[in-house]
Amino acid sequence: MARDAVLRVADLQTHFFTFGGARVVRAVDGVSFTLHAGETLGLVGESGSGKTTTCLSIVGLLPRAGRIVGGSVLFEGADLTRKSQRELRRIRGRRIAVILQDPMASLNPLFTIFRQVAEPAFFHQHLRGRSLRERVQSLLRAVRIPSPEWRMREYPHQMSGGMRQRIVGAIALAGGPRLVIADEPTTNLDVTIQAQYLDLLKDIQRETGVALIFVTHNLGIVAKMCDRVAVMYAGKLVEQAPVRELFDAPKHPYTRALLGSMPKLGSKEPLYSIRGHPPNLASLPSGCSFHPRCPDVMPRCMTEEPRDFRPGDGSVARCWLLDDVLTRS
Amino acid sequence: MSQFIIRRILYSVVTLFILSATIFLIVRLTGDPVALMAEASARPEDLERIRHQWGLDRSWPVQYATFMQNALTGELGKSFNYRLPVSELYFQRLPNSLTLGLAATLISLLIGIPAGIISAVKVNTAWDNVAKGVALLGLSIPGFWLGLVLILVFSVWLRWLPTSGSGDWRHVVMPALALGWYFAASMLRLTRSSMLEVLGSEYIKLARLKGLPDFVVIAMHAFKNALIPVFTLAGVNMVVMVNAAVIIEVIFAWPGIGRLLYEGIFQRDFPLVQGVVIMAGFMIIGINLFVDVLYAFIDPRIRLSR
Amino acid sequence: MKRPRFEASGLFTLLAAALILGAVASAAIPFASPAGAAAKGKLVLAWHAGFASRWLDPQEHDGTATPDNFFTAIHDALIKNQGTALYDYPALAEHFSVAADAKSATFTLRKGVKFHNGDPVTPQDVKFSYENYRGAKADVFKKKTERVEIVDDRTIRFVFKEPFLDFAILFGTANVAGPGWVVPEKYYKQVGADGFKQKPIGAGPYKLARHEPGVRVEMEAFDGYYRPVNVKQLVMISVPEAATRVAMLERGEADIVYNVPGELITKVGKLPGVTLAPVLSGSFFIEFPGFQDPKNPFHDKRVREAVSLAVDRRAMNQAETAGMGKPTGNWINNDVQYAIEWPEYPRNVEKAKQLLREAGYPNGFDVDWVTPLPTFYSRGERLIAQLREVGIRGRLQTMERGIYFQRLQGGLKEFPGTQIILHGVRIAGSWSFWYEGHFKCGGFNSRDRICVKDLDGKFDQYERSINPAERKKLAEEIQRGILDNYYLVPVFRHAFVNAIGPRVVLQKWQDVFPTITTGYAYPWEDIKVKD
Amino acid sequence: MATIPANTRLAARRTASGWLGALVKAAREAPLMAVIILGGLVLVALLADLIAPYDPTLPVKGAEMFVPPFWMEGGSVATPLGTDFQGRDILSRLIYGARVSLVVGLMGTLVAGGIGTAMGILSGYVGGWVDQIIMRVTDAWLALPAIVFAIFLAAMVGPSMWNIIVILGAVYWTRYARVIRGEVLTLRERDFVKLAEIAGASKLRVIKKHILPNVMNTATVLASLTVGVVIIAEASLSFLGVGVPPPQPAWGLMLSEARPTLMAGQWWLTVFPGACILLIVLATQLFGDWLRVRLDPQTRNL
Repeated sequence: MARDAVLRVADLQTHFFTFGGARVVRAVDGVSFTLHAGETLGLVGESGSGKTTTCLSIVGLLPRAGRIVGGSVLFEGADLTRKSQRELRRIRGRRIAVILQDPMASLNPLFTIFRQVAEPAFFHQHLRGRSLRERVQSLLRAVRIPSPEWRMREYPHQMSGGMRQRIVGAIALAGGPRLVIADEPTTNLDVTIQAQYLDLLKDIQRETGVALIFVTHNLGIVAKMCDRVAVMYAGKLVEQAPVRELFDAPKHPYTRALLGSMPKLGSKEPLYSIRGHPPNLASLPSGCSFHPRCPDVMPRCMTEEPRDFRPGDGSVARCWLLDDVLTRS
Repeated sequence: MSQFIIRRILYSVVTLFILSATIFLIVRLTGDPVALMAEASARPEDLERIRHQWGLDRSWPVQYATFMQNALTGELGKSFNYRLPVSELYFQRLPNSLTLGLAATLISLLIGIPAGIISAVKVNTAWDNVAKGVALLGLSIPGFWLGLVLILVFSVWLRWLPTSGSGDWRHVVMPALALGWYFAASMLRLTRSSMLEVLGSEYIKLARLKGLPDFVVIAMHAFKNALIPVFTLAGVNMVVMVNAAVIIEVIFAWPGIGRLLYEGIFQRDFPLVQGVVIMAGFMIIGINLFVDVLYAFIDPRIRLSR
Repeated sequence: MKRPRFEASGLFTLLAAALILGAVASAAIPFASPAGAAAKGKLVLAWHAGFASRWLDPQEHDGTATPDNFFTAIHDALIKNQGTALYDYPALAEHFSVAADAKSATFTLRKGVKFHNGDPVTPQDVKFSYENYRGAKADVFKKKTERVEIVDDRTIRFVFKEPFLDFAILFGTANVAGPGWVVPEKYYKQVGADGFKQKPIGAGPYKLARHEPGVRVEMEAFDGYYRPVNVKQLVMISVPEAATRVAMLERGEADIVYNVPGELITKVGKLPGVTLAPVLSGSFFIEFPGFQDPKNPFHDKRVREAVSLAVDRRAMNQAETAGMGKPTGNWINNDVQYAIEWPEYPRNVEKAKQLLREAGYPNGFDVDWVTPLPTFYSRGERLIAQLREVGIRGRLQTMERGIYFQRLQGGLKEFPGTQIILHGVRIAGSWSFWYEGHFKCGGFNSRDRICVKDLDGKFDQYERSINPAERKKLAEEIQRGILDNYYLVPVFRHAFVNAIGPRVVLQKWQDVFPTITTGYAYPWEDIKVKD
Repeated sequence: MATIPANTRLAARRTASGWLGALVKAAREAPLMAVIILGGLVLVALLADLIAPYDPTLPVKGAEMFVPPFWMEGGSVATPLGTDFQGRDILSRLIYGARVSLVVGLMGTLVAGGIGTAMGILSGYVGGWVDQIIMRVTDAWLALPAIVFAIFLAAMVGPSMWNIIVILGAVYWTRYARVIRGEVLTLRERDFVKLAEIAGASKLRVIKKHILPNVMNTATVLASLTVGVVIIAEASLSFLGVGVPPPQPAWGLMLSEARPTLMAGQWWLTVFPGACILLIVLATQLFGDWLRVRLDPQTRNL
């Protein structure tokens, strides 16, 4: 690819140890993908598939019981999993920023907007006084907040959900990041605000050339926002492809099922719903984790874990079906 | 804001009315003061003389009416025992009680809050367990036992501190510790749980994702939010410490309000008991108001909504 | 030794002032007061109770034992109880005489006696103090006094309507009544009764320096006093907790500690340089409320005697006051007028059981309640244990102090069924105050619980009689009547144990507690402190 | 939970640290310590008549006063923990004292909890002027000293253990009412309560069916914390002379009666009752902590 790779995740494994290590949950089990500047990767999957854990592993902020037990995260030529907390802190908020899901809770109710937006610039760029105020005002204008010099003196509870998510967006940009991870930023917004917010992210990406990981379970958004899509199931990356290929020719049965369960305008077909329920990550089924719910399940799926197959159109899928297709053609 | 103030004043009036009625009634039911005031070889007519002298021969409603009437004008009646206006006695002792109350509150805050924060941040580690142990100890030792042990160790054996009485700062140390220790434990527990809740919140996660140093995240973001319930408890504790420190005051011969009330009750000094309890009522209202104003100062959401 | 009078006229004070300035500038020698040995040093007294400001004003003496501490410190009386004198120690009055027919009493004031504010003590002050007095026994004085005559600038005569035989005792005993304690009329009227209680002025050895009501009273030696005052600063602090008082003693923060509790007597006794002062104090005795009713088991004299035989007075004394009290014969203390001596009652469990069998109670009987004087519950419990040995089974009833006194004044209806009261009291002055308060029908405490008609009759005769010999005979007859019939069963005189720290100068504890009619450490002026 | 940042590539490792952590974990899983102590105390209280060597209210025949515990010089095995200032056996008094303290602790909490919960629900759910009155009473009674109540009741009815229970209940119900009211205020807004009201349920039925069950776990957690407080309050009342009347053995009374001996070096007379109080309060607190986490994470902030 002409553009250089901003982030290269190779075989990332993150496990949770609870009850003194007796119970191990393999939340992320060998995830690999690459992200280039200006590119948007959609990370899709049901809740509990490991999407958020992957993001947290990248920035090194796992919950108490979480541990990265394998793989590497290369970012700007360094493996983040090797770095200490002190070093990671200089990267978080400055080189990598995160936008969280719930705008109502992401902002500290007791601090003014100015203070919360200014903090990354204050701590990372060491801006003070007038230059800091100007920086904050420019950020707020970038996220299209009207009359920023007034609004920045107000408090979070004086703003709507949409406005707050834009503030969170401004905070993300404050450090001048190369990579922004947006963890379902629009789930809590109502539809009209959602569309505005997505356009905003698109504009910002275009202006700053920042790489974007967009975590969602809404395939409609993926179609609109993302260049590439990665589908996760039970901690594994089951399929990864450019947006067009994924929607036109989904390779993995789970991806097909996801697309099938998306209501299309005007179509009368019954919605497809995947039978069974998501697997227990502490005791995954043998072989391919999806096999108990897979409509095209084969005996092989039950015993042998599939490996990645590259059918050649830029997509990668981890399913034995592809193995047959390849050999047949 | 004015609507808020009017409502608070109305509340205070009702609270004071209930308080004054209750204490007026209960004190009179504890017995007849004249029996205690008259000398061993008094005769019935002596009792009548004393009863008349203090207006105790009038019916209760009449006595209550005059009591409330005077109370409104700030005159709380004259103590049987001290023959001094109750307000004068009260304000003579108030500084001592406030010193002790503040010192004990300070101790409870200085021990309770930091320990609470540490045990919240380092939850389920050795620190947390030590803090929880200290909290349990605090809640299970009666104040007077701790007081006497302190006197025995620091005053009689080590001779560092004076045993009792009031004077310079050295007199306050032990009583404040004996009084504050119990409240430090409850402060610790509340701070810990309040901090745990705040540290689990999204905005703390975002603050960390901003790459802010741990100190800023905990001390600025988390602590300020955790402070609100802590202040409520501190406010209530403060009132209790000033007015109900009778046991510590008796042990350390501290000239506070608690002792004044304690002696007043046993000697059936009606005006004194009523006056001190009413003033305690005022103090509660004052501190509740102060805490509410503090809320508005800390939490912008409250400031605008009232 | 009479101290030289220092008649400071105007000129002389100016000269003295110049002298002081010169002295201070040169060698800072402490300015020796004109009197002999200058008062020096400080004495701290830790009290067991809070002070009531009304105790600083003898005009409203409440008849209890505690205010005499302050009267003897700040005020002075014409005659008072001091040392072994029960009531007639000459103080402000150089000498006094009671008329043969006891219808008048004449007092001559000491020359040059002054109040703390410099005003001289005049007969007019004495007259005012007497007529304005409204404390304990005020009605007795008013009823019996015709008028108060001021004979000359140093002599006062009290003229009575009828022979007033008890006048001297009532007038001169600090812990009974206060008309004899002289207050400055001009100042008293100027500040009013309540103002006086906050800043009292008297003619006593100490003048008030600082007063924290109920907590602390600081006094300084009054150099105009007619006797030498040794300690410069006298400080009284109220320390309700006994353990703290002992700690103060150990640490040298207090020089004299009132009321050391039973458990600590032995330990305090062993402290280096500390002397115990076990002052014989209140007398504890058993009362059988409503024993006149035939159905009441105590109606039978043999049962009452059995109770007396069952009580182990020595064990009670040893356990409660480390043996420093005195198992008593007579329930009336021997330091009051006409009190008779009575041998200690024997203890004989077998005879007690035998008496109970004769009275028809072979296996004893149940007593509804045994009620001790509040906070002395341990004595109640010991009495119950001792009575149980002879088959009298009782249960302890405790009450809060105020309620106890209220119940006593409520009379028999407050003590239904079979009850025992272990009461304790100390009254000074005359035996008749004991009888009138605690035995006579309608008395302040006894009310209708005892009511022995013939003895009450004799007592009325005693009250009416004006012949001292007849009164003495009647007094002894009545007391013997009570003790022979076991109407009351004396137990023991408990010791009000005080402790004296190493800084106080003394050979024996009686040097600091010389006054036999009280448990307190006055006269204050005589106490010396090592510097 | 607090986020401890992950560190570099690590093999799986135990999270708890050392034996202390394990102990706490065990205590947190099932309140072993609390159950043992409380169970033991209840057993001792029930079997007091059997296991106590002497009658607690009477001096031991032939025993001196202030006999030290048996392992100390002068002590005797007949009175293992020594005798008090009346020559009574301390061990027997502690055993019977367990009964009194448990009853005072539990019944006091029950009274306080009962009134408090009722008042809390009433003021929280019914609201309006009822709420105002109750809240004002709780404000007012915060200023009323417990001693006044104690003497008032002792005057009216004569001192007894039940007085103390009523008094402690009267003093501590206000703290209960405040917490329960806060709980009910949030519950009232919840959908299932709204739905019940819309479905035409009477206020009483809503309270019985919906409010009460939800409030119960907060009430029980608060109860476990209040038991300790009530027992210490009883000791304080005894100190002021208006507690459980002698000769009934109660730990609080034993402790306050023996306080001068602390100065006299006979430490055991105060240490044993003090330790028992410490034990029972410790057990109830631990039980409370376990209950709080077990029942409802929301009550964590109690």
